[in-house]
This record gives sequence, C-alpha cells and structure tokens, in this order.
Amino acid sequence: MKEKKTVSPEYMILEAPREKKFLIGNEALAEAVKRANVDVVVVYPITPQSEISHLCGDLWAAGYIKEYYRGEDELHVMASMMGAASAGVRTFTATSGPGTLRAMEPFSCWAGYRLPIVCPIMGRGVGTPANIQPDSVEIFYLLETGMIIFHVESPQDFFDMTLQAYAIAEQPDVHLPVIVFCDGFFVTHTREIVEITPDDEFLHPYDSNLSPVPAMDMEAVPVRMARDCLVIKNNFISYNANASWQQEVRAARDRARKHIDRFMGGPLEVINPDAEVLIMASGSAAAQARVAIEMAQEEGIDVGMVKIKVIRPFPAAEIARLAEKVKLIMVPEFNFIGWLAKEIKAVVNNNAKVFSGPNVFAGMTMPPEVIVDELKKLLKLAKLRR
Amino acid sequence: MDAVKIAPGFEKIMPQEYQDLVSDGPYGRNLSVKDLGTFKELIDEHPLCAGCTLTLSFRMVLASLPNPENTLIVTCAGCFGVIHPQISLHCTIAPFGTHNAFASGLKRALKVKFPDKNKDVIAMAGDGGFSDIGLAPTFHSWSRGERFTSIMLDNECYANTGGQDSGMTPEGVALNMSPLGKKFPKIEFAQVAKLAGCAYVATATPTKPRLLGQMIRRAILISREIGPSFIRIATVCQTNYKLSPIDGYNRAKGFESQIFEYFTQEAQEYIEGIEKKSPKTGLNLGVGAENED
Amino acid sequence: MKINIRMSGLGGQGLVTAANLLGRAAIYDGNYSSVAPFFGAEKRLAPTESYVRISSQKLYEKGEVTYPHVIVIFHPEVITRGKCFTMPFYAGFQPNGWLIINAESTLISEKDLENLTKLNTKIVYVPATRIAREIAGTELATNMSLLGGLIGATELVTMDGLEKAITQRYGGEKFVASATTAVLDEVLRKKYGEVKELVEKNMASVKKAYEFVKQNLER
Amino acid sequence: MSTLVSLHYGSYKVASGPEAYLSPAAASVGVVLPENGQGLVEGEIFPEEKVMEVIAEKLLTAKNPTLFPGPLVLWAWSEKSIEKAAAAQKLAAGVPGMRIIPMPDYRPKYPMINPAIEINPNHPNLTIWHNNIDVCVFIGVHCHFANVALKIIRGGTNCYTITLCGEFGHEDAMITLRDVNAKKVLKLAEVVKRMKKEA
Repeated sequence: MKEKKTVSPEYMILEAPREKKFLIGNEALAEAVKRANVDVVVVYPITPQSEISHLCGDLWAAGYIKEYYRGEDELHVMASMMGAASAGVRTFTATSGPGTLRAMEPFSCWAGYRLPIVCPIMGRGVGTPANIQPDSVEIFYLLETGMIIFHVESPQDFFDMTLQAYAIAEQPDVHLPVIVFCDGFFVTHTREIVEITPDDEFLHPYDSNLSPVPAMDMEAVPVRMARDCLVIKNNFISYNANASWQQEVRAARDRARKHIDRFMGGPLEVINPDAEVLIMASGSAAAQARVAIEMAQEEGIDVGMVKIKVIRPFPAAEIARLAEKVKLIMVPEFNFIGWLAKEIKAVVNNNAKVFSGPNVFAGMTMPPEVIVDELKKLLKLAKLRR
Repeated sequence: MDAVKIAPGFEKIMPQEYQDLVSDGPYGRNLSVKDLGTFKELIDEHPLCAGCTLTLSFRMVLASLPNPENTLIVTCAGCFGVIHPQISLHCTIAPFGTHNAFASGLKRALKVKFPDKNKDVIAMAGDGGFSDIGLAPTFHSWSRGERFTSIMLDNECYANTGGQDSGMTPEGVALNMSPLGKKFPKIEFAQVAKLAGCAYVATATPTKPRLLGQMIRRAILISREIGPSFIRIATVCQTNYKLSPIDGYNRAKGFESQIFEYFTQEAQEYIEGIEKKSPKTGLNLGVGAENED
Repeated sequence: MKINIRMSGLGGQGLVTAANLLGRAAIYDGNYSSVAPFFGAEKRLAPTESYVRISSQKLYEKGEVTYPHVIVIFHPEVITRGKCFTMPFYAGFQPNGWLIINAESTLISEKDLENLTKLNTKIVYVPATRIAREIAGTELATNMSLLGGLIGATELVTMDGLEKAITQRYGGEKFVASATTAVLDEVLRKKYGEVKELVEKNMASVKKAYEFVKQNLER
Repeated sequence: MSTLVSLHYGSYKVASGPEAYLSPAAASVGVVLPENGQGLVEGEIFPEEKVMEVIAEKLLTAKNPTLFPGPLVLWAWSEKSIEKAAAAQKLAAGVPGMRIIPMPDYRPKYPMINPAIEINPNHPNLTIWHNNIDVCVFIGVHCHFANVALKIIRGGTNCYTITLCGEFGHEDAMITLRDVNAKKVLKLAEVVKRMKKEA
C-alpha cells in the first residue's frame, strides 16, 4: 500500500471537508475505522454487530488495517485487545448484548490498565427471554467500569463519535477505553445521509511514547516493569496504592471533559433550554424526542430537549444547571431499568420533578406520538396543565 | 540495549540491585541454566513458599530465555502471578484464564509494531489456568498457530487460592474441593496440545535443569519460526499436598518418568538445523541433557 | 411533507433492497430519507418488513414505522395467511393512505375492506410477480415492479431518481444490508452476466408496472 | 465520590498535607490541567514564567529539597532522555542541599523498600518520612504512576510536591509544569540561579 496521508484528529474532526453519503450505521462506522488508521482488530460474530466485523475484514484485506482475526469468544477477544493495546498499538473491536456481558471481566480491567481501546457496542436485549432487538440496557452494566461511554443517536454520530473516541481516548492525560454505544439495529441498520471526511486522509499513527503507562514491548523504560502489577499487601505495600490507582482512573475520565468540549462541542446538545419542560434523552431515544418536542410544541406545550451524548464522564454539573429552572424533566429510554433517569435524579436538586418514561424496550419502537402522549399525562399529574 | 543503561550522571544514585542488573544482568548475553550463580538473575526475592519447586522452575525458565532483552511474559492468577512484579522484564497479569488470548493480541501487535524484530512472548499459567478456566483460549491460540510459547507450571492443584483440585490433579487426591478424593483422572494435556496443532510439545521437571533449559529454548525458537509450542513443567504444591520441601522435590523427581518431547517434522528439522550450525545459540545440546545429575 | 412507508412481505422478495432504492431515489430527488429493515434473523420466506421515511425536512426518527401513510404488500399471503408482523396488516394505517398489493385480484376480506374504507384508503393491485417474470424473466424482480406500481400510484419519487438509484445499486459499489442480500445479488449477477443488462431489465419491470398502475388508475 | 469530598467541587485547594486518610483525585473535584504555556500552582492556573519563579522560591527556601527522577530520565533509552537527565542534574546542582533519590521503576518491591536510597510510587510516603523531605520534584515519571504517588504523598505527608511533566501536567501536585523537555528544565535552572543571586 502506498504512503498514507495522515492528519491530526483536530483537523479530521473539526476542519476536514465533508461529503454526503447514504449509509447504514455499520457502514458509517467502517468509514470511521478506515480513517482511524487502526493497527489491530479482533472480532467475534454476534447480531447486530457482525456487519462491522465483516467490514473490518474487508478493510484488513485491502490493507487499511494491519492485523485482523476472529477470536474464540467475546471474553477472549477483549483479552486479546488488552494484549494488543498493552503493546502500544491502535486497536478496535465491537460487540453486542450477550457478548458485552460475556466480556465484563476484561471490560472491568481495561480502564485500570489505561488502554485506549475504542469499542462500539450495538446494544440489544440481554438475558431471558432472548432478544436481538435494540435496547440500551447494556450501558447500565458498563457505567462503573471506568470506561468513557458515548451514546450514539444516528449513523452520523457513529462516524463522528468513533473518530472523537480515538482522539479523546489517546490523550496522554486521559488514555482510557471508550465505548461508543448505539441502540442496535436502530442505528446499525438504518440508512441515512452521513457526512464523512475524505477517504484518503487518515489519523496520525498512535504513539505509545505519550502513554501515561509504559508500553509492554521491552523497548519502553523501565525494563523491570510489571505492567498492571498486583497492588496488594503481599507485595509489602499499602492498600493506599490500589485505592490511589482507582482514583487516578476516575480522574483520567474526568480529564476527558476538557477534550469532550473541544472535540464534541460538549457532552450535551440542548434545544430550547428555557422551556418549562425538558425531555432529557440519549441515543435513539433522543432521536424520537426531537420529533416529539416539535409535535408537543404544535400542541402548545412549552418543551425543550437535552441530548446527552456522553454518559461517562456524566455531565452532572451541566445537567444540574439546566434543571434549575425547569418544572418537569421527562426521561424516555429504550430500556426497562431507566438508568438514565436514575443518573439524572442523582444530580438534580428537587429531583421529584424528574420522571422516568416512556420506557420502551425489547425492540419495541418508541413512536414520538407515545412520548407526547405520556408527556401530556405527566403534565396533568404534575398539575402543570389541565 | 539502551533501556538497561543508566543515564550518565545517575549511575551512583541508583540502588545496588539496579547497578547489578546493568553490569551483570543476562540481557544480550546468551546465558543459560548452567550459568546460574554467575549473573544477576531476572527474578528477585519473592513472596512464594520457601523450597517451592514451581518457583524453582520459574527461575530456571527465566535463566533459559534465548533473548531476555526481547522477551515478554503474560501471567494470570496463580502463585507465579503474585511474583510477576519481581521479574526484570516486561510482564503483566491477564484476567484469569485469558493468558493465551492476551498473548495472542500482544504478539500480533508487537509484530505490527516491530516487523523486523523477534519479540518472544511467553504465556505462563498454572495447571488450572490452562486446563480448566483457560482451556478455550489455549486451544484456540494453538489452532490459530499463534507464535508464542505456552508454559504450564503444573503443581497439580489450585495453590494460590488455598489448595483445590484442578483438571490436572491426579485421580483420588483429596483437596479442598475434592474432599472424598478427585473422581476423575488427570487430563492428558500434552495430547490436547498436539491435537490443537502445537509444533513442539514437551514435559519437563525442575529436577533436570539443563534439560528443562534446553526445552525452553527449543520451545521459544520454534514458536518464533515454526508454530506454537507448549511445555508442561511437572512440579507439586508442597504446601497444599502437605509435603516438606525435600519430599516436594522428591515427588517432582518422581515425575522424571513423564519427561518427553514431541516435534512436528518441520520443527524437528528446524531445531536440528540450528543446533548443528551453532551450538552456541544456546542449544549446546545433545550433550548434557542425558548426562545430567 | 413527511411520508412513512411500510413494506410487508416474505424473506427473499427484496423488501430491503426496495426500501433502499426508494430511499436513495428520494435523496436523488433532493428530499431526505431514512431506511430501516425489519430487525430480525434473515430467513428466506419468513415474514419480513422494511420501512422508509421520506421528508422535505431532515429526519431523525428511528425504528419501525408504526403509523404508515403507505403500505406495500409484497405477497398475497401477508393478507390471506397473516404472514405479517402487524395484525391486521394495516395496523396504525393513517387516513387517506395508499395500499399497494402484489396480487392479480382482490383478496381483502369484507371486514378489512370496511375498515379500510373508513380510513379512506386508496387500494391498488399490481400483478408484480407476473410482470417481473414476463419482463425481467425472474421473480426476483418482483420488488422492482412493485416499486414501479408504488410510484405509479403515489409519485413519491421520480422515475429519474429511481433509475439513478438502481444504477448506483447494481453498478458495482459494495452494498451492505445483510449477508443474505449479498448472496441474492450474486444470483442476479450470474443470471445477467452484465450490470448494464441487470439495470435495464430492472428498469423495464419498474416501467411496465408503473404504466399498468397509471392505466388502471385512469380507468 | 463521598459527600464530603464532593462538597469541595470547584473550590478544592491542592495543598501540602497530611490531608486525609485517602485524598481525593484533584481532577475529580474540579481542578483542570493547564494549557500550553501555563502551569498550575495549588490548583490555580498561572503563566509558565510565573510558575517557574514559584518553583524556584519553593526550592530555595526548602529545608530538604529532593529531586525524584523517574525511569524516563534514569535510563539512557533515547537521546532526549539523556539530555533531560543532564538538565535535571544541573537543576539539582543549582539548588543548595538538593539531593536526588531515584524512582527506578514502578513495581511493588518485595520484601521491603529501602527508603533511604529509593522511592517507589506504591509507598512514596515511606521515603519522604524517612528523609524528612519538605519539597520534592518529580521528573521523568510516567503520568499514571506520578498521580498515584502524588495522592499518597498529599494524603499522608506534609511534603510540597512539584512535577516537571513531559505531557500535560498533574493536578495532584501542588505545582506542575507541562510539556517539560530538557530546554525547559535548563530554563528553570536559570530562574533558580537568578533568584538565588537576587536573594
């Protein structure tokens, strides 16, 4: 393959020209992976994630990805990613639903190892009854793994947020894994116009010398190096080191906020913030909410919306500020748990005004009409409207 | 190797052990088990049981590396996992049982990062790590032909967790999860390795150090050039088998009857080629191995 | 303008492809569109659906179309044997909608007809499979003739836009919808040998059905 | 995060301790790293020149100033590391009574550390207690391990921590400079020299 033209993430994300293409979410994601100049990809099939793995195989066959193989299962794919990322190369993988849960042990380790792996997850049902349909329940399991989590609304977000994920994951002061989460089929298989950057411009290669921990390659110092050693008392040390390590991982995630502002224009997108009612949503629920607020406004309801792009680090201060003057906050979600409502309730003063719902899950569609209907009922309940 | 040279001016403030590592370490010197006692070893004082034959094996493995300056070790939960911080190489600990998957990713990434260099990766786990919790990734890394060496430190039980039976515990042994004696036989793991496509499979004991060293070198060189290699080092957990160190050593000695080597034809030709050509590449072999003791 | 289209049929009839072509044609016409397949395992002859949203404004909504303005029925058994995810097949149908059915003759029960009449539904029968067999020489072009029938009735996209979409689709660019779609593409390529012929045959099926519907509507 | 810690959000002061049983990470209570050309002093952003002067003052008034060089400068692994090592030594030589205690690597040592001669990020407090270090300077330590150590030091000792970071700096230190290369270390050494003269 001929010499690649490489560019900075700042240029690619913020300045590069864009071309419109009619793509499904998985194709948009593959275009991002191609531009991200990825070294090692390990994959495993699961619906609805498999297509991106196929597309990565094509990218490898065409020379855009340097190493690629199908692993034995998600637990070990994610362990292989740990190996590859520890060596100090740029990595990519993806999974879905039961795969996410199978991989929970390595997922709980990635952040502590300070590995800048980018891993999209195409959310689907987990547990029994079995279900391959879109669902955002998996984020609930991932919230406290120390990883950064973005929630994708559309194929366009999938392209943008994947590149933003690499830019932010690899900052020396952050250097953490990023989960780019979408609600399964709603994004992966929906075809829309996506604006993408030129396909002959690639991100600069990853430089492991900027890592906050030494690369595991017997080139970086110190040669006497136990990467991610057991920091426990049988090595004659205080538990304080273990605690301090854990704090540092969360601190690194907090440092990402500055980069999120720069590369993503902040963790939130706000429409009509002065309205008396706000719908707060993430992922495809935000897409449905956009349509719902227009419908509700036509019916004379003073409503705005907040799309929460970044779930971790959670934009607590920003949400608390927005919630101050609002009379009612409604949180529609594509899952049974209502984890986003819980997150919002935890950071908002007077949180009795935060209502979870509609909660639609197991692949059921959430028509905007349903959101409007539930909003009207809530307004009555909150006596804001007769 | 610049990574083990002290920056000018800082030599005198470095603690003695680091100065020793620089002046007398094994990097780039092609040392072997028979040189033990003449150089600063890659393993420091560690927290494992005194007189442990597994630890002795680990020490011999480290002394036998053909290129320690380019060797990386992936461990997982187990006694040797506890001592990985005491090794003067790049080491890590993978989630339990995932060592061979971790090593697959590591080795492939190193090949991408340094296409012109040999980086020897060793996945090291215990009998439980390989035969129970890590069986799937072990088998698959071999069937994919991953180019690294797997070393099983077989002490016939889960020792670090307090003495439970593993797939490699012999039938009838009563341990903490087999109170009435283990009901099924020890797994023929060498057969698994052959079946999965290892180019080199061997069983060693720490009671034959030079032979063990020869096997380690062969395994590493074969995994570099030919295909995956596997060595089981037969030891015993003296603590959980309630043996004195001497009895533990003697039990390991009893395993000498299990010593064997298997090569694919390609691996055999390759090893014969280099051992003939350059006995000094560490493969000062053919001699010594049989004449030990 | 914002139109929601639901296509119901059986796996292998080309619903996903039809939806993609319709969506892309809308974009060539200068509108916005969003296309989604029914999200399930891909199985031949099992019930399946695909969805298209077309609008003059940017579209955000995701997921299946719950409240369609247009319903296209790819196989009579969707109606007669209930091989359909939404029961009845016109669940959520908006008033004054178009119902395009691939059949030679009427097959809607009296009860359903009564409901549809209340909704002021315009019903159009297109013998799409017959047209496909006659014009393209294969039933695999049923989706093409149905698209012809659809735009003959609704003029949702222009013939020009659709032709561009079909040329783009079969013009060699890699297309990712599902693994099974890729397999069927191979069958068609083998059958025709040349991309040009494939596009021509497809367009001929589209046009034949389009004219059929125009003539019938005039009558 | 505990309620008590979160109450500090946005007004947290990064000061020498002993602060708490377990100090919070400064980044998690709202301290933000400086931009290029800036540094942090006790959590506040100042221009680099000003920060260098504060560092010089701290070093020159310390009872027992100590340099903690980490692996990135202790080992001769690149031209830049050798240059930076030389610059660090020059800086130390310019501060009266400054000693150098190395942090050769990051692994937990067994069975014990000798706090008289080395510092280890897993128990840096031992070295500081042992040597009564009141002001220290980190240089050439990988950021992750520097932050781990800095929090332990702040929690359990009264040592005033300064970091000369090659990347983006450390909120967990009382003073931090970012993008520090050999040239910048030499510039700091010059500032120390000038201020020593002025005093």
